[in-house]
Parts: sequence; C-alpha cells; structure tokens
Amino acid sequence: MLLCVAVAIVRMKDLLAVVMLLGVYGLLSASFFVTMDAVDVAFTEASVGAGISTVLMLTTIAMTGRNESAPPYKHLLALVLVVMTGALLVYGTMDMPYFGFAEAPANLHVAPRYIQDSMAEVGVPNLVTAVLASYRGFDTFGEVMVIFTAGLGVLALLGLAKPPKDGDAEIDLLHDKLHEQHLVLRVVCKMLIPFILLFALYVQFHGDFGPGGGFQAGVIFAAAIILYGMLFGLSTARRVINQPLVLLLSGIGAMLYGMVGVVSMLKGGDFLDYSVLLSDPIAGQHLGILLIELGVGITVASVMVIIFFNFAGRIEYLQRKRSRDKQG
Amino acid sequence: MLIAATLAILVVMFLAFIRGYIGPTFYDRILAVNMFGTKTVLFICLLGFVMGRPEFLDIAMVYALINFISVIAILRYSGSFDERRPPGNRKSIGRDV
Amino acid sequence: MDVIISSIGGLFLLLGGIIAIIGGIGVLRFPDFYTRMHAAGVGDTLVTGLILVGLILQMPEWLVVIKLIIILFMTLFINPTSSHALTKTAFQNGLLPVLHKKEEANKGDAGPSTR
Amino acid sequence: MIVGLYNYWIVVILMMIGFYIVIAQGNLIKKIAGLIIFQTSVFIFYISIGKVDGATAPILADQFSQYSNPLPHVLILTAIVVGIATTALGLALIVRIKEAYGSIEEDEIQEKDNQEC
Repeated sequence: MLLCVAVAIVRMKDLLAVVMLLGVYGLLSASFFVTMDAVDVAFTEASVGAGISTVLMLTTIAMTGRNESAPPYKHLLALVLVVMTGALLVYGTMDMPYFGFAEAPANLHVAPRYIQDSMAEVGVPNLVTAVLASYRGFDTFGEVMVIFTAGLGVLALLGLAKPPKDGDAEIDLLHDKLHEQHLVLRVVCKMLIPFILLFALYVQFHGDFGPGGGFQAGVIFAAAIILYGMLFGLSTARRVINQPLVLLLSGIGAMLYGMVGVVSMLKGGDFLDYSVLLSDPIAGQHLGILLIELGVGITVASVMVIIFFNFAGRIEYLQRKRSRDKQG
Repeated sequence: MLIAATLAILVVMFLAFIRGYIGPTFYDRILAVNMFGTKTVLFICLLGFVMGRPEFLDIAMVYALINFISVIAILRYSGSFDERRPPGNRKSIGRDV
Repeated sequence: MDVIISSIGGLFLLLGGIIAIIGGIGVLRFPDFYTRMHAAGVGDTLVTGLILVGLILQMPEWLVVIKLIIILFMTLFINPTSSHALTKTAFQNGLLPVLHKKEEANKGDAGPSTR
Repeated sequence: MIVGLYNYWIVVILMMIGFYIVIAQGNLIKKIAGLIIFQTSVFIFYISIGKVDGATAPILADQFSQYSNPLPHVLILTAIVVGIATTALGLALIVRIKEAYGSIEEDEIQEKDNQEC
C-alpha cells in the first residue's frame, strides 16, 4: 500500500493532489507502525504526519500556486543512479538478520536492560516514556532544542516586522464570508475544541501509563489552536492567544527541561538524574519525568502555534499587498 | 469475525485510495482522503482487538480528530487556489465524468 | 449468555464489513461527486456505528468501552459535519451535479436501490 | 529463506522513490514531499528492526512477558517531531524564494541567478 501511494506521488502533477496523497501516506505509515507494535510512534506520526504537515504544506501551496510547470528533467540519469543505489542497498541487506528475529544484534544490547529493570529503576509502565525521559533524557533535551531553534528560524524567515493592524476591510470580508458559509462547521468546532484540549491534557499526563507523552500532547494542543485559527480567522485567534506570550512559553518549556537537570545537579546527582530530586528515588523519577514531559509539551505546542501563525500571517500579508497593488 | 472485518476495511481503504488517485475533481480527492481517514480509525480499533491489547484506542481517537482538522484545512485554504473557472464554462465542469 | 452477546457483536462486525465494501464500490463507481459523497457519507457513518457497537459487544473492560463510546460520538459529530462542509464548498465553487444521464455512465452505475 | 528480508526491500524501494523525487523533479515543494518519503522509509527501517515476533507493544502489563525493542521507538518518536520542525523551516524557505524569484521551479531560479551575474 505504501508503495502504491509513493509511486502515485511521483506521477502526480497537481501539487494539491500530492499534498493530499502525502496525508494518506502519513495515515498509512502510522497504521503500519501500529502493526509493528510501535504505538507511541504511531501516535506521533498520526498527529504530525497526517495533521500538521498537511496544514503547513497547504498554506505553502496557497502562497506559491498549485501547478508544477516545468517537466521533470534528467530523467534517465536520475533513474540509473537511483536503481544502482537501490541495488547496492539490497545487496547490503543480505547480511541483515531476518525480520522479527528476537536474537538480532539490535535487540540484544540495551533493550533487555530497559525491559527488565526499568520497572524497578524508573517505575513507569510505558517503556518508551521511561527511555525517552529518563535513560535518554539528554538526547531528548537536544531534540527539544532543535525544535525550539526551528521555531525561531521560521519566525526569522516569515515573521513580519510590524504586526498587521486589525480592521482591514477586505480580509474581514473574506472571513465573514467564510463564517456564514459554514455555520454548522463553526458550531460543531466550538463544541469540539474544548474536548480536544482536554484530550491533549489527558495524553500529556497519561503518558506514563499508556501511549502518549509531551511530544504528542503538544502537537494535539497546537492542532486545537490551529483549528480555531483556521475557522475564526487569524485576527480573532491573535486576540485570544497572545503571540509574544506563546513565544515566551516556548522558551519557558525548554528552560523548564534544563532547570530540572540543573536542580538534579545541585542536589548532588548527574545532569538530568531525577533519582535525587526526592528522598524516594522512584518518586523522584516520577516527578522528574512529569516535569520534563511538561516542558516538552509546552515547547512543542508553542513552537507549532508559532509556525502556523507565521505561515498564515504571511498569507494574509501577501493578500493585503496584492489588493493594495490593485488599488494603487 | 474481527479478522474478516479488518480485511474488509483494508479492501475499502484500497478502493478509497484509487478514487483519490483518479478523482477527476479536487473535491473527489478530499472525499477520498476523508473516507480513508475514517477507515483508518476503524482499522486501528479492530487491530487493537485483534492484537489483544484494546487499551490503545487513544490512537484511534487522535486519528478521528486529526482527520477532521486536515479536511477543514483543505477546505479553508482551497479558497486561495486560483481554480475558479469563468461562469460560462460552469456547466461543463460537472458533466465531464 | 456471553456467547450470544459476543456472537451478536460478531454479526455486527460482519455487517459493518459488508456495508463498508459496498460503500467503497459506490465511491469508486458512481458517476459524479455528489453521488459519491452520498455513498461515502452515509456508508462511513453507518459502518463506523456498526463496527464500534460490534466491538463494544465483545465486552472488553469498562475503560475500553468508554473510549469506544467517545470515539463513536466523535465520529457521529465529525463525519456528517465534514461531509456537509465539503459538499457546500463544492457547490459554492461551482461544481454542478450530473443532471441528464449519459448512456454509458448510466449502465449499472446509478443503482436505484441506493435511495 | 531469503523472503524473510522483505521488510528491508520495501524500505529500500521507498527510499529510492524518495531519492528519485528529490533529484529528478524540479519543483521545490515536490522535493520536500520526496524528502518526507525518504524520511518515512528510514523510520520504517528502524521500527522494523525493533519488531520481535510474538512480542507485544512495549508497555508493561502483567499478562505479557515478551516486548518489542523500545529503543528504536524512542529514537523515531523524537525524529518525527524534529522532522516536522525542519520541514516547516524548508517550507518557510520556499515561501521566501517564491517572493524573491517569483518561481519555485529549480531551473527558472537558476536562470534568474545567471542573469543577475
């Protein structure tokens, strides 16, 4: 199935259709992850691959136009190169262990330790959360920083020097039209949005026991805000959610993560060693994981909101510029 | 029964994908994506039962929400694409099946 | 008693599967967007209801039942809403339904039994 | 017995499709789509390595004793979120390129660059 969709993406000229097929591709790969027992990964891929990335691609296409004009070139050379690389890689797989083989080298080194001892050492049933937040906490800290930096990069590339003034007649007209068209949509979304926010909090704090955690919860939280922004117009969403505050929050999330590490150092442990946070090591681990997931969640949610606001704000800026050019 | 229903859902997913690929208009594609998403929700629910760990229904819930959000996004930004056709040409759009 | 309830659940699942396939064929073979919309919208909601009720009748733990009911309600809200929004947008952007029947498009496609 | 390697072959084919899109298509958005496919193939590779036959998802429960390897899941989970962040950055760059050059086709951008020199 995945292969079919990928081939279809190659052949499709219409960029809009490509984006939609990418959404389908994301859903499919997420179901694949579920069959491979990777429920946390499926969770993330579902909310990211099928949701946020589709929204971002769509906003980009709305700015750049939907048709691919030039025909693909360098056809033959590229094909030969690709087939050669593929053949080499397939040759390389001959030495790999069989699929699902329990004694494969990848499954023999640290994984048994995680599976057997983490209940005693960390006390969290979800192994993925335990490894993510506790054993590999330093790694995750780096990832959070990468996300934070990407948010700053988008802000630098697409941010506007002056925040747009409210009350631009033409844009407001466009929004009003959209609102009147979709009355049913608006009412249903108004009911759904609190539910989505609640669900995000559930995912955030239930991550120790089931699939979920800071990354997923952040993305879902951001998705609710994005839904609001899409339906009620960007200026309304800006009025509800203060953009400098969101920017501050993304920093605070990353800081919270780092601070937990620093506090554990001050208490005599290593950086990000939560056992020393409280007198009982297991309770300390629980507290540390909770705080860290909270930091991750805040950072991811606010970075996603920043990215969306900047993309959508750019669209409005371009529309306004175009209408001003028409008038002047 | 569980397995039969799972297989049926897989078949339907494939059919929806074909519609999304050939779909003559842009709306057909959205329709196919929407249908695909709903079927994925069911697929995940069934899969949880087949694998004997039905507590993973959270994933299905996320799917339902995200699918809705992406459909709304497509509708919201479809207004910005310049595919409005001149009014004289309108009649022919629905008919070229 | 348990056996009866779970076999009723199995029946629901089977029915859901069959209707899902019928809906899929409808989406593939109907002549224009609005009829396809009909097949997809009605079929999807019905199938979701049937399969989720079937799963509930398999009698898992109560937490799972609650989650299933939440999913059921959400689909019942979301599915018709998105169908409605999609159709409305399509109509407003000037997509017209097929009104007169074409000869080859008609044969076996627009089955009278659908509505 | 060689059929037992099929998961790697699927990964290789997907990866090559993504690679082909990246090098053979001129449109920048299409290239991003290719990158996403490439990325997903790597994810699938990792996850399929971690799968163990007869095991279940790595969330501890009393009635199960064998679990899949949780380490690849952790790596991929963070990689997905980082991937979307970098994709967003790439898309932002595309938007700026479109504003500066008026096009997102690779050869048209090249032509404009040559004219300016």
